[in-house]
Amino acid sequence: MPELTLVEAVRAALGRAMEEDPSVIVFGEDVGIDGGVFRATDGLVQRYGFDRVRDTPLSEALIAGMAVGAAARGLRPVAEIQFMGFLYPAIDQLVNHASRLRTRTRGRLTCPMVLRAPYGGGIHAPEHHSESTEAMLAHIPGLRVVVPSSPARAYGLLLAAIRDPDPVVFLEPKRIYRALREPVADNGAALPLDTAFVLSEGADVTLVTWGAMVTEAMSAAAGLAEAGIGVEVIDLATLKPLDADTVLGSVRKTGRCVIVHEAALTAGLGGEVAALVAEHALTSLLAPVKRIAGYDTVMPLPRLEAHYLPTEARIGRAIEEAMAFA
Amino acid sequence: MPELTLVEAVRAALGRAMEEDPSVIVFGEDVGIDGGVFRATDGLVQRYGFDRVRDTPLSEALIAGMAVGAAARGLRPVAEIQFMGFLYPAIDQLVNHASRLRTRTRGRLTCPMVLRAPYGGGIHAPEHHSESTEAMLAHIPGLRVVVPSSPARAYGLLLAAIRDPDPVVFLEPKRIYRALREPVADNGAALPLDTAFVLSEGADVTLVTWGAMVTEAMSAAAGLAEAGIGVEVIDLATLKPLDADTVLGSVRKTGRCVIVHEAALTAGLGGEVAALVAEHALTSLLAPVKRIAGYDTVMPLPRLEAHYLPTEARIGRAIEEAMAFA
Amino acid sequence: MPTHIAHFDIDCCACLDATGQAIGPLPEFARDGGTLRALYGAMVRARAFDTKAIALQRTGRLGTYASCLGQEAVGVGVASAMEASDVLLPSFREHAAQLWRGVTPLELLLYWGGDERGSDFAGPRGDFPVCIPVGTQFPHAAGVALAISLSREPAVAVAVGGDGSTSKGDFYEAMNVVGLWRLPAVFVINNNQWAISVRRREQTAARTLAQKAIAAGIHGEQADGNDVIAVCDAVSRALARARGGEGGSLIECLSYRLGDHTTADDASRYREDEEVRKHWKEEPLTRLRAHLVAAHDWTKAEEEALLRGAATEMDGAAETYLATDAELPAAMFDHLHNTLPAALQAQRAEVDNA
Amino acid sequence: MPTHIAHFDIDCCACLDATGQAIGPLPEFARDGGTLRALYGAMVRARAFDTKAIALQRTGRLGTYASCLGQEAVGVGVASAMEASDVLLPSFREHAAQLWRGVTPLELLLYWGGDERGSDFAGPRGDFPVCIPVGTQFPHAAGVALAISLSREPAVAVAVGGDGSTSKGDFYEAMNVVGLWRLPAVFVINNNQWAISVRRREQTAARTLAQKAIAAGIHGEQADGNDVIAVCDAVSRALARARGGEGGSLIECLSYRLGDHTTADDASRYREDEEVRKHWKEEPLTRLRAHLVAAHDWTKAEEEALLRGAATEMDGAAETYLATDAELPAAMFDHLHNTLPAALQAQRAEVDNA
Ligand SMILES: Cc1ncc(C[n+]2csc(CCOP(=O)(O)OP(=O)(O)O)c2C)c(N)n1
Ligand SMILES: Cc1ncc(C[n+]2csc(CCOP(=O)(O)OP(=O)(O)O)c2C)c(N)n1
Ligand SMILES: [Mg+2]
Ligand SMILES: [Mg+2]
Repeated sequence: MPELTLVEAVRAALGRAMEEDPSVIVFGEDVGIDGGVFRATDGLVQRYGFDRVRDTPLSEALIAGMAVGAAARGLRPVAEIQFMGFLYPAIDQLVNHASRLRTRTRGRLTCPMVLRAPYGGGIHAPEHHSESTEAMLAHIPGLRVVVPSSPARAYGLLLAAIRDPDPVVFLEPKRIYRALREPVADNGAALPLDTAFVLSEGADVTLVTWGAMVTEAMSAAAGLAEAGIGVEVIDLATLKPLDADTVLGSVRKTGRCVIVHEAALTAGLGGEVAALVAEHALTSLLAPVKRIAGYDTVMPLPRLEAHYLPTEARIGRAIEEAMAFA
Repeated sequence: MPELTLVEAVRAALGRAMEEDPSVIVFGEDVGIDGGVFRATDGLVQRYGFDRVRDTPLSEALIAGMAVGAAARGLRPVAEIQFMGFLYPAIDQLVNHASRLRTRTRGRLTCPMVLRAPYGGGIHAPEHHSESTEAMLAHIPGLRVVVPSSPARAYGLLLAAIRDPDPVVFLEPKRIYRALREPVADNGAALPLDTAFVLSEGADVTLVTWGAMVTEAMSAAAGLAEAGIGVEVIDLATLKPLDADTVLGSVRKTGRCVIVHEAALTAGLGGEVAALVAEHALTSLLAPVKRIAGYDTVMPLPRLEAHYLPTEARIGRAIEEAMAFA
Repeated sequence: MPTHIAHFDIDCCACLDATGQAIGPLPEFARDGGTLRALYGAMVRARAFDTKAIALQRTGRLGTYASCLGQEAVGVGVASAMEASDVLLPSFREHAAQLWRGVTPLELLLYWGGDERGSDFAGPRGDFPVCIPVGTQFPHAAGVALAISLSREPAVAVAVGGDGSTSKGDFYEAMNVVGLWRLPAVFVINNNQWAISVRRREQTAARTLAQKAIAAGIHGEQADGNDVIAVCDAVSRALARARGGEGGSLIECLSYRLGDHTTADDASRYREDEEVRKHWKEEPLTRLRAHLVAAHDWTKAEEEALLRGAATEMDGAAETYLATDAELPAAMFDHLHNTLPAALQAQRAEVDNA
Repeated sequence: MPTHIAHFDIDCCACLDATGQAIGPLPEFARDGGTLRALYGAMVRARAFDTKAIALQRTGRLGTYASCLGQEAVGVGVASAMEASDVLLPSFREHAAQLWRGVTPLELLLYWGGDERGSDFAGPRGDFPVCIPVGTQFPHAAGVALAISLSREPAVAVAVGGDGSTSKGDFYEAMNVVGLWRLPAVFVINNNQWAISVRRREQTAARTLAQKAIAAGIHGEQADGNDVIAVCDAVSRALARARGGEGGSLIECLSYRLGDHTTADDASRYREDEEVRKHWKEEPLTRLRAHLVAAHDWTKAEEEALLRGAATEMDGAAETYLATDAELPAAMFDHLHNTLPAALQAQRAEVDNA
């Protein structure tokens, strides 16, 4: 089985989807000959041609709106927004059209599209290139928001997103695009959407996170294991609709919940997770819920970036606090 | 003291601001001769002329971006988006520019702009005219999000927003634009931003809400008072930055917290409030936190609208549940 | 020093003058009395629908409604030029086009009455529903045209917007890709001179809206929007070019909004009745009727039968509409996704049991 | 039948050919050797900055950087046509313009090195910082121009974008309002033929980018972007029109991106070296130097002194940049609002104490 990086797994899933379904097309800025600025679409235009793999003009609102139109007409567009920081002009089409075309026509027209975008910080990128605003998208009814955190999950979840009959925003944590390799069988097997993944079992604390923060969370958990603290790490993976049962089941077991995301704290998706716990698992709590997140300020340029993003150390401290609470 | 409706109070505040500060200008679609589709700007162009009160072309991204440029150059633009459902093309300018111009230039350029928009459902409006996505905006660092819930607060908060040296999104609950009148002194007195308002004191339950839902909340509270249940109704008013101290202080007193908003539940701002309680007032809780919100589906067209929005009955039931919990 | 490198022209298509006189030789299709009777009938039918819808709204039995009064020639001209297999992406004012395409008066009333089922057209299954966010239908049309071109079908995507929609970035971005990829799409602008209270001349300094096509390198042309023959002719030629692989077009139809913007609007706040009266002299029905009478012996009897038939149809549609119960509340969940995610089943149940 | 109703022309401004020969009579300002020496010196200085920045990035001491190699004539031509009181709203590639305007090499290095203080220009306090989200600077320019026009100042807002930025809705929406309100704004397009890997001809079917001005009813003109005299001339005339109340303009400068898109890009993936070699023959510095030598006896000594001076300046700037400590982490909160809201003080303290 080949060992792939996350971005290679994305590329493999795109190739597989285009291979098995001629209605799958890919478009976006620089996705053709250049293969995407992160090479996620590398080689696709050579294999599937300029009809199915298209460089678009520099127009994000168009990219999203054109995907809606193409999807309604029977294609399965997988459109790319080059960086999440440039996704905002596409939000209008996501809220007002992609997410409601099926509802407003009572099923007559549907929107099986995927909008992919690299997101998140930590790679010393230029201004506006470290965005992490998944919570804005997770608020939109009718939209699925999926975030992989490993090569295998990237492969399986992207295939599931492309095959899903409804619109999905697929956010790729670019910080770990090449950080790790793992065996990924390019066998067309999808992973379930709407399902969180329990990455490590533990009896003491439930640690809920997603995307690049999964890496920090796992190392924090490993560190604490030595100290005898059992951390159950949950990768939400599908942020919307959110798999509350898995989270609540774990918290009912551990009695402690720490949530980690790199997006700004206020109105981030961590609030939703904490709210679900406060509504449905309150009586199991042995300690206050704790969110470790980016601060409520503008993501700094590279020189201060490291001071903004949650670290293994911050996560560890939060867990120790939760353990110490009495 | 004149008795004003909420929309009349908005108009009065706009007039006062233009009167006292020549750098205040108003622009948007139909804000001139027509006075705005809800008449919020009625009479301004006659008083202050076409230079300071401008009908723009039908371009929301431009309206927001032009406000950024004008504000950076020393004006205090108060721009109108005709309905929140058409605000999405403006989000790019809010996230990438308005909210960070001061930070990215380390204070050299600033952005004292206000973006006004009527929002919310309940008036049997056409499709896309009942939006309530304030949580998306409240997630943006550097942006203030303010929602008035009465004529007097609309007057005082809008004046404060216009005088604030930083960008503010001011969302007006159109459902109560004309629902109630109250005495409003047009004396130029602003109300504090970043401060929640305790509208009724109560010892048993803290009811946190904002906008049009304040009306439902107050009647629910009144109803329960007869049953001997003391409900403390808090109008958040400024959604970002959020006045956690007032909310937490109340919950520590009452031990119960119900949150009400008409926006969809998931990733709505109610999650943030619940999270703050779960993080900082957990040990005071006598019952699980409860959110009453719009459902996680597309806001229906008028025929089913009433079944989507939170009602006094739903709020009342939630409070009774909280009281019954043991 | 500047030297001249490029030059562009804009034409305007007109066939009948305001009195119904042919300005020059009419296009082939417009010499056939039967065809013209069908076009006239469709405009009368659209106006009858409009009258009924406004009456229902005034009596509190319909939601806010956008009248197409005076713009029937745009809708009918566009739709009559299209094939059934083409795709219409209308704004919120093209009832005339939707009716010609086979959307029923009942479906339109349900939609404007606040019932989503009104957009589940039994007829033109591929047509888009009404588009409320101005200009957002143009990128959809580009996407539909892209799908069409990949499938090598002979169809064309036809999007209709207003003069105001030409100020939206979506309009330009979509027109640009239509030109770039030579997509089979036609963008029609119903320039009714107003965007709520904003006049056409307060929308852009461009002398014509048709010239905006030059920015995308596609064909731009104006047509007299009060002349259904001119609209049908200009759009037919645009469709033929698109089908022939010659790429897209922008057709600006000069019309006039004789009514308020919507039933929620009061145009007397911002425009003179005098201006409206003037434009009543140019409205499309009178003009084509005069031509039919003069050139195709249209009779009083035919006219009366037509009016009566249209009125009867609309009365019937209104009755059925008023007799149609709302969906069950839980229906708000039933088409959110292909299958309702587990996470939402509790919410659906709550609504169901309320 | 269609009748002709409007027609539009586009001109292109060129003064020197690739060998430095005057194509025709030069504009007044370009006959003065001192002026031309200043323009040449500014282009050399910009290239020296570019060379230094790339060297720093290659050795891991600067962040991702967008080179302006080969496009110095656009930046210098635009900036030299402007008054100090005008406002520049640059994209991320107009270092040459920023340097002429008084932004220091140190400030530019700090910005591209990931330090916000680099955008707190000591010099042109009213100029906008680099704009990364493509095209979003055009609405800002409209807003600045609106403020200028209300204050009756003689200033003009000058926004610069790339060929790719002409596909963004923002560009059209802003250009439209500039035309509509006759705002004192000039939009300059540095058409360097590439948007990362996307060729100019894959961006739009419009024959020229200048013709997009027709959509907004403003003046559109092309200029040879490898000819600093032509750029300065075209922009000067545009600025004069804007100051004279004649409204805005769109100036398309035909240049070529001789380098990679940024230091993170590898252009060899998508373009032939042969194409680049061809364009080296047209680059702006050689051309103006040849003209200076032929027409204004530019000497070898002058050339060497100029190069030495520029290199020394950039070495000094780099040293100071490398010696500049990062801000304290808590600085990330200090300019979020005029005064930090109470709700954020705990977060600031946490960062401060970390
Ligand atoms: C993006 C957007 N902004 C604002 C509105 C509110 N609105 C509805 S119709 C309209 C005017 C549209 O004018 P035009 O495009 O000329 O179409 P017409 O109404 O004249 O048919 C406006 C501003 C909207 N529906 N969509
Ligand atoms: C809105 C937006 N989309 C995508 C990007 C990523 N990106 C950065 S530069 C660039 C190409 C810009 O091309 P052009 O406008 O010609 O400017 P140039 O880089 O050639 O100077 C792209 C796609 C961006 N910065 N902003
Ligand atoms: Mg109109
Ligand atoms: Mg370029």
